[in-house]
Amino acid sequence: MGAGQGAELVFVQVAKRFGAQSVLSGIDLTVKRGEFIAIIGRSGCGKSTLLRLAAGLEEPTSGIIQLDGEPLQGINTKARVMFQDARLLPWRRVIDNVGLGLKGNWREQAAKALEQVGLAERANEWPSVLSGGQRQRVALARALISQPQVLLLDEPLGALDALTRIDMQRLIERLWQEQHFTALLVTHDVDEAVMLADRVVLIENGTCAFDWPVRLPRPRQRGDAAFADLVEAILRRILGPESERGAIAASSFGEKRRAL
Amino acid sequence: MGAGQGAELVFVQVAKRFGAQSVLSGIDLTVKRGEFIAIIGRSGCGKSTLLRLAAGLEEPTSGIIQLDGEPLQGINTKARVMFQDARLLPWRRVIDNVGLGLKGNWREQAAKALEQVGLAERANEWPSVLSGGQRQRVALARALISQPQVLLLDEPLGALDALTRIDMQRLIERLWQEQHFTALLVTHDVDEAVMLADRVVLIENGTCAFDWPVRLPRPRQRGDAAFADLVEAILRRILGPESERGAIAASSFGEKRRAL
Amino acid sequence: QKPSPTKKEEGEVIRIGYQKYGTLNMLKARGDLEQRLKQLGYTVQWSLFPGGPQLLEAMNAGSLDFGHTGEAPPVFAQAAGTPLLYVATTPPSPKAEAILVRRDSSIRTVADLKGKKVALNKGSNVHYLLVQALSKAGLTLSDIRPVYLPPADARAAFEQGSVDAWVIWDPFYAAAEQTGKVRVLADGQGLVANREFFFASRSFAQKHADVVHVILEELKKVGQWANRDPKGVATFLAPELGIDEAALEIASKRRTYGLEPITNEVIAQQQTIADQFYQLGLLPKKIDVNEAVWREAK
Amino acid sequence: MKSSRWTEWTWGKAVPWVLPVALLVAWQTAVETGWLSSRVLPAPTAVMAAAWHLGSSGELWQHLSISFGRAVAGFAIGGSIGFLLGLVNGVFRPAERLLDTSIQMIRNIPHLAMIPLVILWFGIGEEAKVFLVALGVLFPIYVNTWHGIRNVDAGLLEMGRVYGLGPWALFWRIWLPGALPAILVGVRYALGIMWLTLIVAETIAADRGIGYLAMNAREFMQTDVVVFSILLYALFGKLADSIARFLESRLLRWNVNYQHRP
Amino acid sequence: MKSSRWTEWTWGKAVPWVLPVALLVAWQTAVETGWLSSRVLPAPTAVMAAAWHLGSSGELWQHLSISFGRAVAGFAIGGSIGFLLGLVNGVFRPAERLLDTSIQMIRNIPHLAMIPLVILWFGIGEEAKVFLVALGVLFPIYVNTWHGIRNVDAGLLEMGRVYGLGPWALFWRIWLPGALPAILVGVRYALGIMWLTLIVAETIAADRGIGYLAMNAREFMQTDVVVFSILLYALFGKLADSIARFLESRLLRWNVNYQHRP
Ligand SMILES: Nc1ncnc2c1ncn2[C@@H]1O[C@H](COP(=O)(O)OP(=O)(O)OP(=O)(O)O)[C@@H](O)[C@H]1O
Ligand SMILES: Nc1ncnc2c1ncn2[C@@H]1O[C@H](COP(=O)(O)OP(=O)(O)OP(=O)(O)O)[C@@H](O)[C@H]1O
Ligand SMILES: [Mg+2]
Ligand SMILES: [Mg+2]
Repeated sequence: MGAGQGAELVFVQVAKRFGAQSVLSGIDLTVKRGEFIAIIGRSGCGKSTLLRLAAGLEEPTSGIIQLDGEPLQGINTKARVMFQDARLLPWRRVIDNVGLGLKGNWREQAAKALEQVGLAERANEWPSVLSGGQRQRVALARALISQPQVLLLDEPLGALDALTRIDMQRLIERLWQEQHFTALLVTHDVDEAVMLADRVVLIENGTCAFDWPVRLPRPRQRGDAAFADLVEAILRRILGPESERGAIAASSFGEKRRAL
Repeated sequence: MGAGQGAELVFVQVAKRFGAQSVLSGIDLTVKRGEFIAIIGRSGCGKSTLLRLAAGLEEPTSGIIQLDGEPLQGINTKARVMFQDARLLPWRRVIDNVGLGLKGNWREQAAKALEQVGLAERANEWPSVLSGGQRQRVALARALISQPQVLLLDEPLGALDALTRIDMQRLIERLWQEQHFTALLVTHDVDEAVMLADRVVLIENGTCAFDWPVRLPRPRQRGDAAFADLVEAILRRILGPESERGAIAASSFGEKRRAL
Repeated sequence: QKPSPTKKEEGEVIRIGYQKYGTLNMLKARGDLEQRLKQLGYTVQWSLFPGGPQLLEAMNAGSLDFGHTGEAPPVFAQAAGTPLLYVATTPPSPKAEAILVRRDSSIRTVADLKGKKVALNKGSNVHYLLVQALSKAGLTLSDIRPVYLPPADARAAFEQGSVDAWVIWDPFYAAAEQTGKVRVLADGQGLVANREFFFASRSFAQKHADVVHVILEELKKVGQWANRDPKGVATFLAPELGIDEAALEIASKRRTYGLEPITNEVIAQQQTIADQFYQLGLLPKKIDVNEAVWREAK
Repeated sequence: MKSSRWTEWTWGKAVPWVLPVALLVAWQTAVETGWLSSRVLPAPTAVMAAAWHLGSSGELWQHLSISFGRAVAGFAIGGSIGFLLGLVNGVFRPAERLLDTSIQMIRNIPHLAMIPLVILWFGIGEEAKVFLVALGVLFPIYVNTWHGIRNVDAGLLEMGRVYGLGPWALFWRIWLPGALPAILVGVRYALGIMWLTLIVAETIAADRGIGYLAMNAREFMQTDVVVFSILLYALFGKLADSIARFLESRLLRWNVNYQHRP
Repeated sequence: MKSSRWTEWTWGKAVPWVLPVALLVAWQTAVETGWLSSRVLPAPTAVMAAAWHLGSSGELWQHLSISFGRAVAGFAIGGSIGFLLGLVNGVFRPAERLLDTSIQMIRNIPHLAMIPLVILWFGIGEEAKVFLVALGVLFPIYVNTWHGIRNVDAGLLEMGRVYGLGPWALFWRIWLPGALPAILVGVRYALGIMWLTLIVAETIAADRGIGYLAMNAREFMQTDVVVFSILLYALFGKLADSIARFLESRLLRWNVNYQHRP
């Protein structure tokens, strides 16, 4: 598993049905080596399903997923997933959960990863006593430590407060810059998407409905006008400008920013 | 269980320790009948623990919790909790999960609640096939339908996209206005806290460190200057104005808003 | 003999335990006893037992009034305090049990058994037979290697070659002979009596002596029939036991049916068995057979 | 599509029988070639003949029906007691403290050794036999119910209590369905034990029943009937298994682990 | 504080014995008052005397040690096979298809009926006895392992596979610990069965062993020894239970459902 080497991931007309229900219908998406893509979309639109397809945990009903040019078959061994639920092994201590699947002097690395997510002193506890946000951070530490070529993050910071969230975003960005892995991030926080991603992809009606490149230099500043404009544009699109909701959204997020 | 009648909840010097670890140390908090309180604080600061104490699921190590003037003993029968994890019964269909514990023609009510959270057509599926956000909405429907006197919501909208989240906030506010229950809402979204609550309480170092009354008229508008000012004040306080993070926060959330 | 209904409680049940191979089985099949006891106001409840020890176990628990076994089980039952009374016996049938070896075996005499594995049912009639046969050949049990197995298991072990010899009684003895693959080393002649005994529980014999007499009378009749018609016995038993009719005929011919009282000679024979078992350490204490013999109050 | 479904169906139905049938064929061959003495182990054909004989004379059905009655009665009694004990001990720690040791001790007493006592208590009638079956069935149901109850997700129970479910509703909606997979394992095991115990129970003064059939044949060395009764037991095992599987597929439809079952 | 801890400790240790001791007292009283004939059920004191006699002559220890050897050997063999089968059938559906029916069929054959066949296969030596114990132990371990494996959280398995765990690591880190609570239930059950089967196994040409002791005493109606052997079995049951509890408390520390155990 070469650190510092992302893999390329290409979705070609990928569709996924569960029984009679069509979730994804014709996803075309190319994720370049080392690219950071954020995926947004409404609850139940198929974001997690897309990540599971990329991880090889589901097979597409039709279409092909290519990993570095080869069709993906079975588990994607180059990828690590941070699932929407933490999925910690209840029978292993926090630190052992973080070091899962690592070799060598993993204990040191795991301790360092735990420190980075602010849980150094909880290393020897059972996962069952952790709070929701703490569990999520353990899962994050586990995903980040594994130095994958493809990192699939499914709402990794959903249960964190604003402060911790900013810290974690920084951590993810730093590691990504160091290791150049390919990243797919599912998030509901448009700010977060724009903060981290090279491209923000909106999933709607089972396809990639929209695709915003983020051409802002890093480190990005939330105070930046271009940043705020992009966030506003995306919010306008997803909240729908015509609706009453759209109006609220625009006033609440967009216009203030433009007014800056 | 009288609908339209909230209960009063008073925490008097409530402390909670888990073994050697002190989580809450001297919480003093009075929640008036029908009051809507939002609780914010860092991950692991004890928000869920506070809710569990209010629900009677944990006993305080010291101090007293009074419910309508009586000390709370055992389960708080006047309260319903929406847990941080959805806790759906895997062996019951979605609609049966929503109707859990209801009597009379609950099926109709449950169907209506499901429609309100946008999951009408998933009524007869097993919870295991739902997406993360869908599960959360089912749990929300279950909590809202039960017409409690005290409603305890533990990050109820954490896994929802911006659009759905706004819808759900409206739903909660409407039901609260109709039924006048007492509400404690744990959230990481300061916007959400200010949108819904009569008071925003910050938990820090095991105590109620700060308490912002929200005196804005309802329905509240995110575009409102007073709204934005309050959000900014809260964010400044939790992100810490001195730190670099504070600066980011201020620029990203606060100043733009003030500039409006 | 006229019934005197006033004496009896209406519909009282006489509980008789029987085994498949024995006189009571035939008595049950003929149905005469029920007829007679019905006139006396009794009904009969038959219970089938796989062996003597189990039958006496039930009698010990007070679940049986009347039953029959071979000569060894009552010795142990008496030592355990079972309230049984010997009420009658059959004539001896020493030829109905034997020590068998495989046809091609190098063992020719009982003395050759020295150091060999011999399968037998512990504490049964054949245990006594083996002791007697060995002592006649100048050996004791410690000179051979006894392997204690119930008949079915013993046969499997015998045929498989796990044991060298097998001490067994009829009808298994006859069935084994029928296969043509065994040789008889010695049978019970001159060594043992091998009788069948009939018992009543102490309380039953005291309360219902008349019924005991009726049963004995009927048993006598059956015994007479069996002696006259061994082929008939074989025909009757073959489907019951699932054993070849020819083998059963052999078995039937070499035993004597009938009914004899418990004489002092019989008591002495039983006492010898008890003393032998006591010496072998099988019996935990000395017993006096005489105490367990039915003597009607005059 | 249709033909592949059919293949799949036959596959599902046929595969489990591959091994038993192969065994049967090997056995018949071994006997026919004389490698195995037919007196020691009769050929399958001979066993079939014995079965035919027992069946056509009506004897077999008598044995079966009487054993069936005992089995069902014992299962009903022992199963309910075991279930209740498992429930009570799973839910209430003090009850477990008080009872579990005793139950584990009784469980360990072989029926064979217990028969003298059973006869003392129940005589030699049907009660004794049903008692033994009940005793045999009790423990697997008990142990598995206890285990199932003990492992019900505590989070769901909390939720149930908070949502105002009374003890009764809590039991029906959460404890029971949560423990059901484990309980069904107990049932599966107990359905086997039910028949097994009969062979001991029916040595107590029985003259009918399939345990009697087996032991009597053993006693009188009717090898064909012995083997037939062994096959009968095996078939009952299969039957019990099918019942358990049916129950699982009906009651555990929600559980992904039990889906895609034949 | 200290005294309350001590009270708690005694409570934890003593309560399980309340019922057995009460029974013992009732029994002694019943015999002494003549309500129960001592012929039918000897008084505890008489049983003690028999125990003393067996123990002081050294006979008892011979029986115990020889049975213990058989039990351990049988448990080791049957336990491992059962575990492996449960594992394989739990993990691979095709294996389950092929094997499960056959196993369920064999499971249902009573040992008692099987003895003649066992003698044919293994003779009358130790192999036959160990085989029977192994066979008895195999099934509870099999069924529970299978159940445990089948119910391992699929989400955790997915996670493990995504994190690059090989089959071996997947087994040690996820399958096994996930199935462990159920497997331990199987062990608990099997530890009992282990002793139970010996009573049947030791009817095969045994002249030592506690199964032999029990059956021999029953045959010769030595009620005191019969009752003593029943008590012995009960104590073994308690022992097996304690072992199982010890294993649970060591291996399942992470599981809230097994915490706060005495
Ligand atoms: N049962 C328990 N045993 C030991 N420690 C516990 C237990 N429950 C919670 N804690 C600890 O108490 C602290 C507060 O937990 P709590 O769940 O209340 O946090 P929280 O504020 O809800 O955090 P989050 O926002 O991450 O959900 C955490 O450090 C947690 O590890
Ligand atoms: N195994 C399954 N069987 C049937 N339907 C499924 C299955 N998994 C997911 N679905 C359905 O597919 C749709 C997409 O699910 P997915 O989990 O991808 O949503 P999502 O975009 O991640 O939503 P959220 O933001 O709420 O997590 C949902 O409607 C869900 O109910
Ligand atoms: Mg999702
Ligand atoms: Mg929390």
